[in-house]
Amino acid sequence: MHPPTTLEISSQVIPLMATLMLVVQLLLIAQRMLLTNIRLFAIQSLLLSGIAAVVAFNYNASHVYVVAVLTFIGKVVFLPWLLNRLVHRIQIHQDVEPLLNAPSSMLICAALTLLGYSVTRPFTSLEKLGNNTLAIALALLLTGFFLMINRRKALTQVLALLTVENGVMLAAVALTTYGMPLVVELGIFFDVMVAVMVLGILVYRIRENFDSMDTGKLDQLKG
Amino acid sequence: MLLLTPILLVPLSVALLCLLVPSRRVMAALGVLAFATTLGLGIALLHEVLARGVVREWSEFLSADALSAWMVLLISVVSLATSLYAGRYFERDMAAGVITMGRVREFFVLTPLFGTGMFLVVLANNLGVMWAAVEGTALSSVLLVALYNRRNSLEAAWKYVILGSLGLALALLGTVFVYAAACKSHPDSLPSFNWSYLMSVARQLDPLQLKLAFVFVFVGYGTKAGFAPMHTWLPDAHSEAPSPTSAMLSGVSLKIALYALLRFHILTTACLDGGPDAGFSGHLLLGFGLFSMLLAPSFILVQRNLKRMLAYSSLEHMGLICTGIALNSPLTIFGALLHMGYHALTKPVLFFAAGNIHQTFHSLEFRVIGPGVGKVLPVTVVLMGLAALSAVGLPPFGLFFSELTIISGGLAAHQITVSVVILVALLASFCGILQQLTRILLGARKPGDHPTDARRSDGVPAMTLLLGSLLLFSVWLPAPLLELMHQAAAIIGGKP
Amino acid sequence: MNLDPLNFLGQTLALLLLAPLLSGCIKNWKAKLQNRRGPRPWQVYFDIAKFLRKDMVISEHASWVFSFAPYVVFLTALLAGLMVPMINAPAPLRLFGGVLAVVGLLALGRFFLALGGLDPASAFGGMGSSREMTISAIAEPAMMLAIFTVAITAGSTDLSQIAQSTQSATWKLLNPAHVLAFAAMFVVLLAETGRIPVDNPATHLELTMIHEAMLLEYSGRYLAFMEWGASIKQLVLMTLLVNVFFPVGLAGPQASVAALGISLAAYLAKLLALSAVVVVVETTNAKMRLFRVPDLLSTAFVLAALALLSTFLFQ
Amino acid sequence: MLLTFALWAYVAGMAGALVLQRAERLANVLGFGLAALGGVCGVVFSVSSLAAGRAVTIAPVTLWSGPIPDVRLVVEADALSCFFVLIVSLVGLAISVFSLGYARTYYGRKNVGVLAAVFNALLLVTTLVFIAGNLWMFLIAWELMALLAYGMVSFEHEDREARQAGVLYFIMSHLDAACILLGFLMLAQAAGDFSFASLRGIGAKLSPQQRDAAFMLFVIGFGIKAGAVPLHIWLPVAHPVAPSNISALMSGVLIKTGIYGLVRVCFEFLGPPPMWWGASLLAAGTVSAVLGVLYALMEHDLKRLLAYHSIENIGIILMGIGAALMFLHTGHAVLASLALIAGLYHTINHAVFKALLFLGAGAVLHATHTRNMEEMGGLAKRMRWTSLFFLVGAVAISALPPLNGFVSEWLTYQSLLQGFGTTTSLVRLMFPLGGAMLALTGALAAACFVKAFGITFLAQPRSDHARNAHEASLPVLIGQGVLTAACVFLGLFPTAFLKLLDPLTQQLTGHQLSQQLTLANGLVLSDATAQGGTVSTLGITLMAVYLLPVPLALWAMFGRKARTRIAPTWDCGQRGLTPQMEYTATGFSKPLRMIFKALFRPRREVQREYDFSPYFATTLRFESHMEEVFQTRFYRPVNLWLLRLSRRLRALQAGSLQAYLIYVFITLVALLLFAS
Repeated sequence: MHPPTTLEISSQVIPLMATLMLVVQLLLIAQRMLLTNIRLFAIQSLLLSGIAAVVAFNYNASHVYVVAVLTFIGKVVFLPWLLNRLVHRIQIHQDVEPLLNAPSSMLICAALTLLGYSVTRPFTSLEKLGNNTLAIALALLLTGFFLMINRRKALTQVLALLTVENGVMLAAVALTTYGMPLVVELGIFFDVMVAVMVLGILVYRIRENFDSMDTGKLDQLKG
Repeated sequence: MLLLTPILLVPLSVALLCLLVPSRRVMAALGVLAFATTLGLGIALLHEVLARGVVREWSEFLSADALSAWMVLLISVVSLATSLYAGRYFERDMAAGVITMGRVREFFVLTPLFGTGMFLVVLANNLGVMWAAVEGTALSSVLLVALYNRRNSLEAAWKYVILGSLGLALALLGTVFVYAAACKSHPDSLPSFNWSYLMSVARQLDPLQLKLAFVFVFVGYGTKAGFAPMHTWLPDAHSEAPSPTSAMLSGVSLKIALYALLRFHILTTACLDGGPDAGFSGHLLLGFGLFSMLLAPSFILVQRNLKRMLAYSSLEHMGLICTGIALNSPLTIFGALLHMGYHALTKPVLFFAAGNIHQTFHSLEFRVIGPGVGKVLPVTVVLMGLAALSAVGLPPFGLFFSELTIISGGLAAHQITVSVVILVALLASFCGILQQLTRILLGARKPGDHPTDARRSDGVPAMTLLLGSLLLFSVWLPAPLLELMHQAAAIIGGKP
Repeated sequence: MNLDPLNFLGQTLALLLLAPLLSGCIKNWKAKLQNRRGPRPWQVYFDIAKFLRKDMVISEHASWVFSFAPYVVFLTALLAGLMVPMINAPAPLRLFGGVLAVVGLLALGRFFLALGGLDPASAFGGMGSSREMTISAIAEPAMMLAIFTVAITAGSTDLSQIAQSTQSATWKLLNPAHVLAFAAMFVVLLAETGRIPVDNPATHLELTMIHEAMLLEYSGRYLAFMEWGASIKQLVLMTLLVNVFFPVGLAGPQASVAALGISLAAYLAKLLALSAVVVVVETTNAKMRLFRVPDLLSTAFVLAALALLSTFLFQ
Repeated sequence: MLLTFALWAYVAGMAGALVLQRAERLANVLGFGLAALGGVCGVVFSVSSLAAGRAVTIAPVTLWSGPIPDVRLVVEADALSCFFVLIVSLVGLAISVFSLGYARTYYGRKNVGVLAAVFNALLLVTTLVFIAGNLWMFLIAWELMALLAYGMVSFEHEDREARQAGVLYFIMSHLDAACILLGFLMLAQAAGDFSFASLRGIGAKLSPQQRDAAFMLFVIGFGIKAGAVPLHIWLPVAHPVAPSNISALMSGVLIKTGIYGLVRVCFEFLGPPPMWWGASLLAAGTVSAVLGVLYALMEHDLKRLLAYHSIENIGIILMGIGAALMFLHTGHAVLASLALIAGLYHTINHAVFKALLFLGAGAVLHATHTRNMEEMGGLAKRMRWTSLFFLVGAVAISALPPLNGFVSEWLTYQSLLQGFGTTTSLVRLMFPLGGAMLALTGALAAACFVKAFGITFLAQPRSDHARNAHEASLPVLIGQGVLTAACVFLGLFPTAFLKLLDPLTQQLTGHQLSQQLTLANGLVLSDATAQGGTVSTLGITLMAVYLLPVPLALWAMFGRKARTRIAPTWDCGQRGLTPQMEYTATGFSKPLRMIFKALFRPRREVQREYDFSPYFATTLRFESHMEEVFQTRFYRPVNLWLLRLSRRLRALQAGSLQAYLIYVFITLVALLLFAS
C-alpha cells in the first residue's frame, strides 16, 4: 500500500499541474510569437508527463511510467525540436496573427472551460485524482479546438492540434485508474508522431507551393 | 490455421516489397495479387465465421464476427478493382508527365498500407487499437490525396488531415471515456479494452458517461465518415485525390469510419437499453443521416465539378445507410448493409470513369468537359451511364432494392416522415445527377474540340468487373453471403 | 330495325323541298320589311337548278377533299334531318341517333365545309373556315347545355322521345327551364345558320362574310349541293327548335291521316312564325364585330345554364 | 402460352437488334419484325381471353425472388390487364410495321439497332406493367419504362431541345414513381404483403385520412404519367422530340399506363370511394380536356399539337372514370359500369387514332423535314394515302360520327346525362356542365384538326420541302392502314367490341352491360335504359350510302352537259396567288387566341420599317409568343427557388478551413449540451 502522505500530496499535485497545463494553454492563446508557442507547448507536455509520472508513482504502475517517458521524449524533446527545425527551414519568424484579439479569445476560453466543468459535473469520477482533472482535460480540448480555429498559420494549427492531443492524454492518464493498456498507449504515441511528421511534410510542401503558410490562402476549393 | 493475420500481413508485406521493386508494372501486379489474396482469404473467413460464429486470433487481439467479415470483403473488392485500374491510369499520367516515378511508387506503397489499416480497423478487437488503425488509414490516405502535389490537392490534403486528426482526437477522448467507464465498473483490476469484453459488461457501465463518450466518438468518427456538417473535407479530398484513391476513399474508407462508429453505437445501445434515454445513439445517427441526405442534393444541383458531384452523392448514400441503421429494424439494417455493398461496387466505377474523362480532357469542370463526351469515350460513357443509373437507384441495380427496403422499413416502423424525407432527398439528387451527366455525356462535341489522345479501352476491365458483379449480386446473392449479412444485421440490431 | 319506308321517303322529300322554300321565304320577307320587292320565295329552286346545270371551275390547287366536301355537307344535313321528328313523332331514323348524333352530323358537315374552304389556297376561304370553326366552337356548349336541359327532364337523348314527353301532360310548356333553354337555342340557331347579327348571308364583302367566304371557290353542282345543304341544315335546326321545344300538334306514332294533316299544318305554322321572328331580328339588328359574337353566345350559354339550374330547382 | 411467346419475341427482338447493330438493315428487319410478331400474339391472346370472358387469364406466377426478404417479381393477368395488353399489342403491331419503313431514315445517321432494341424493350416493359402481379414487378417495370422512354426522347441527343426534354421527362417520371411507391407502401403496410392479390380491397383497413392520402398520392403519380393538367408539363415537350414511331407509342400507349394504374387502384385497392374522389377526377378531367385542346389550337408544330391533344383525350378518359367513381359512391353500379366503359372505350380509341395521327405526322416529317405546319401545305396531292389516313384520324379524334371517337364520347355523354338523376346534392350540376365542356372540347378539337389537316395537307405548298414531298414507303403506309382500319372498326361495330369489355366490368363493378347496350341485334348502340337515347354509326353510314343516289340523280337529271374546268383560284385581279397569301396556322387560330386572351396571354412583337409612312412598310417582322400559365406561374418559380436555395447553401462550402472547424466545433458543443 502507498503511504497516505504521498497520496495526499499527489492528490494535491495532480490537479495543480493540470491547472498549470490549462494556464499554459491560455498563455498559448494569448501569445503571438511562433517559437514561444512551441516552447509553451513543450512546457505543457512536460507537465503532462509529470502528471503521468505521479500517477505511475502512486500506483507504481510500470506501464504508466512508459507513458511518462514516451511523452517526455516525444512531446517535450522530439516534437519541439522538429517544429523548431521546420520553422528555421522555411524561415518564418513573423508572429502569428489570430482572427480574434486576445481579450475576446480569453473570454471565449473562459466560457469553454465553464462548459467543460458543467459537462463533467454529472459523474464524479472513480477516485480522488479524477474529477476536476477531467474537467480540465475537457477544457484543454475545447480551448485547443478554439485555438485551432483562431489561428491561420499552418504550423500554429499543428500546435493547437497537439495541445488537443495533450488534453486527451491528460484525460487518459487521470481518468483511468492505471492509464490505458500499453499497446493502446504505444499505438496512440506512434500515431501522434507520424501525424506530426505527415503534417510537417504537408506544411513544407504548402510552403513550397504557396510561398506562405497562411491557411487563409487555402480557399480555392469551393461548392 | 491463421486467417486474420495473413489478411493483415499480405498487403503490408506487398507495401514493403513495393519500396524495393523497380518497375511500375510489377508494383501494379503485386497490388492486384495482394488484394486478390485478401479477397480469397475474406471468402474463407466468411465460411469460417458462418461455421464458428466469431474468429479470434492472438488471444482475442484480432477477432472477426459477421460484420467484420462483410467489411473485409468490401475492402478487398474495392481495393482489388482500384489496383487493377491504377496500373494503366498512372501509365498515362507518367506519359503525360504530370507525375514522377517516385510519386507512383509512393502510391503503390501507400495503397496497400491504406488497405492494411482498414483491415486492422475491422479486425481489431481492442477499441484503442481500432482507433489507432483508423488514424493510420487517415494518415496514409492524406499522403495519397496530396499525391499530385498541386496547389489544389495540397489544400484538399491539408483540410482533410486537420479536420480528420482533430476528429480522431475527439474520437480518442470518447474511447478513453468508454475505457474509463469500464475501469469504474471494475475499479480493482486493469480491465481489458476489447469490444467483446465491453459488450459482455455493457449493462454495468455508467450510462451517462457512455452517452458523453458516444457524443465524442460520434463527432470524431462522424467527421471521418463524412456526416454533414462535418463532411466539409470530403468533396475536396475526393475530388483532388487521384481517381483510384478517390474510388477507395468513397468506396470503403467512409464505410470503415462508419464501422468504427457502429461498434460504439452497438455498445451504447446495449448499455442504454431500457434506460431513460434508450436509443440515444440511434437518434443521433438518424438526425445526422437525414441531414446529410438533405444537404447533399442541393450541392449536386449546382455542382460544377464532376468528381465533387460524385463525392456529394457518396455523402447522400452514407446518409441513407446511416438512416437505415438508425431505423433499427432487422430489415432496414439489412438493407443498409446491402446498400453499403452495392454502393461499394458502384461508386468506384464512376470515379474510374471520371478518371478517364479527367485524363482525356485535362479537367473536371463540366463546362470544360463540355457536351458530347460520348462521342469521344463511348465505352467509358456507357459504363459510367450504367453506374450512374445504379447510383441514382434505378432498377435492375441493387441500390434500387436496398433503398426501397429501407423506405418501406421506415414506413413499417411508422416513421412516415423519415421515409418521405428519404424519398425527397433521393429524388432531388436524382434530378441533379441526371441533368449534370446528361449535359456532359450526351450531345455533340463543339466543332474543333475533339481531344486526340482519347484511349477508349482504359480501365474497362476494372469497371466491367465491378459492374458485372454488381448486376450479378443485384439479382442473385449466394446463400452464405446472405446468411452473413443477416448475422451482421443481427449484431448491429443488438441481437447477436 | 323498324324503318317505315313511307315515313322515311316522306321526310326525305319534305326536307329536300321545304328547305329551299323556307330560305326563299325568309329572303323575300326580309326584302319586304326593307321596302324592297325581293326575289320570289321559290326563286331558290331555280337558283339550285341553274347551279346544277352550269359548268364547274375547280381551283388548280384544290385536292380531292375539295370535291368530296359538297357531298358530305349535303348528306350529313339530310341525315341529321331524318333524325328530327317533323310531322309525326317517331322520326324515321330515331333509332340511329338522337340529338347527339344530329349535332355530330352537322359538325361533320361543318368540318368538311371548312376544309373545302381551305383547299383552294385563297385567303378568303381560310378566313371563312377559321371564323366558322371559331363561332361554332363557342356556340357548341350553349347548344349542348340547352339540349341537356330538355334531355335530362325527358330522361333521353332521343328527339322523338323528348318531343313526346314534352307533349305529355307531365310537362308544362311554360316551365322556366324550358323557356330559357328555348331562348338559348334560338341564339345558337342564329349563329349556326349564319344569320345577322353573327353573319350576313347576303353579303360578299370580304371582311364580314363567313359562310359565303368558304363557298367562294365553289361553282356548278358543288355550289348547288353546298347551298342546298346549308338550307337543309337551317331547316333541321328550326325544326329541332319548334318540334322539340314546342311540340304542339305533333302527331304521335300510328297517327291517323287527319292527325297527320293537323300536325303538318301546325308544323308549317310554327316554322313560318319562327322564320318571321328571325326576319325581324335580322332586319332590326346590325351585324356584330367578330369579337363581339362571343358575348352574344356567352349570353346564350348563361341562359342555358340558368335553364339547367331551374330544372335543378324545380325538380 | 401466347403471351409468353409475345414477351419472348420482344426479348429476342431486343437482343437480336443489339447484336446486329452493325448491320443496320438486318437489325431493322429483325427487331421490328419480331416486335410485330409479338404484337400479333398479344392481340390474339388478349382478344381471345376477353372474348372467352375469363376473369383471370394468368394466375400469379413468381418469376424471380430476390435476395431481400419478400422481394419477388410476380406476374398475373386479369381482364383489366388483358384489355390494356390488347391496346399495347395492337398499337405496337401497327407501329412496328410502320417502323420497318420509317427506321430507314436513320440509316447511316443513327444506330438503328439501338432504336429497334429499345422499341422492343419498351413494348416488353409496358406489357409487364400491365400484367404485374405485385408491387416490385410493377415498380421495376414502371421505372424501366421511364428509363427507356428517356433514352428514346433523347435519342437524337445532338440537339439541345431533345436533351432537355429528356431530362424533364425523366425527372417527372421519377417524381410520379416516388408518389406511387409511397402510396403502394401505405397500402402494403396495411396488407403486410406486396402482392396485388392481397391488396384487393385493402383500403377498407385504412383510416379515412390514410385512404385519402393514398388516393392523392396515386392521383398525382398516375396523373403525371397520364399527363393530366396541371401535371402535364413534360408531355408536350417530350413527345414531339422523340422519333415519330416512339412518339406514337408514348402518346398512344405509355400515358395509358397512368390510366391503368388509376383504374386498378381506385376500383380494386382503395375500397369504396367517397364522393370527392370521383368529383375531383371529373373536374380534373374536364379541365385537362378544355385546356389541352385550347393549347393544342395555339400550336403550329404538328407533333406538339398532337401531344396537347393527348392531354385533352386523357381528360375525357378521366371524366368517364371520375363519373364512374361517383356512381359507385351513390350506389349506381350499372351506371358506374357505363361510365367506366365510356372511359376505357375512349382509352383504346385514343390509343388507336393518336398513334395513327403521330405516324402520319412522322410520314409528313420524313417527307418535309420539318415539324412546322407553316412550311407545309399541298401534301394531299403529293401524299394521297397518308392524307387519307390522317383525315380519318382527324375525323375520329374530333369525335365526329361515324368513327370511334364519336362512339366513346357518346357513351360519356350518356353516362353524364343519366348521372344527373343519381343524386340530389348540388354536385350533380357537375354532370351537365361537364357535358357542356365536353361539347366545347369536341368543337375546339374539330377546329384544331381543320387547321391541322387543312394547313398541312391542303392548298399550296408553303416551302420547297413541301413542294418536293413524296409519298411514304409501303410499310409506313401499311402501319397507318392497320390503325385506320382499327378506327373504322371501333367506330362502326361498337356493339361487337363492347362484348370484350364484359369480363372487365364484371371484375371492376360486378355488372355486364353489353347485352343491355345492344339493340336490333347489334346494329344499334343504346344507353342501357328503356327510353334512353340510341345511336348506330353503322346505320348512319348505311343511310348515307342509301342517300348518295339523291345528289347523283340530281346531277344526272340536270348536269349531264356540264363540264369541269381547272383554273387558277380567284386572286382579286392580283397577278397570281402566292403561298404567302394563304391563311397560316397562326392566322387560323387567331380568333380563338383573341377570345381566350385571358388564358393565353399572347405577347406579340411587330417591327416595321418604312420609308415615308407607316402604312407603306418596306419590311415587316411579326413575332408572337405564348407560354403556358402553369409553366410561368408554378414550375419555373419553384425551379428557380430551388436553385437559389442551393446557391445559398453553396456558401457553406466556401473553402475556409476555419469555417469548417467552426462547424465541427458548434456540432460538438451543441451535442455536449444536448447530451448532458
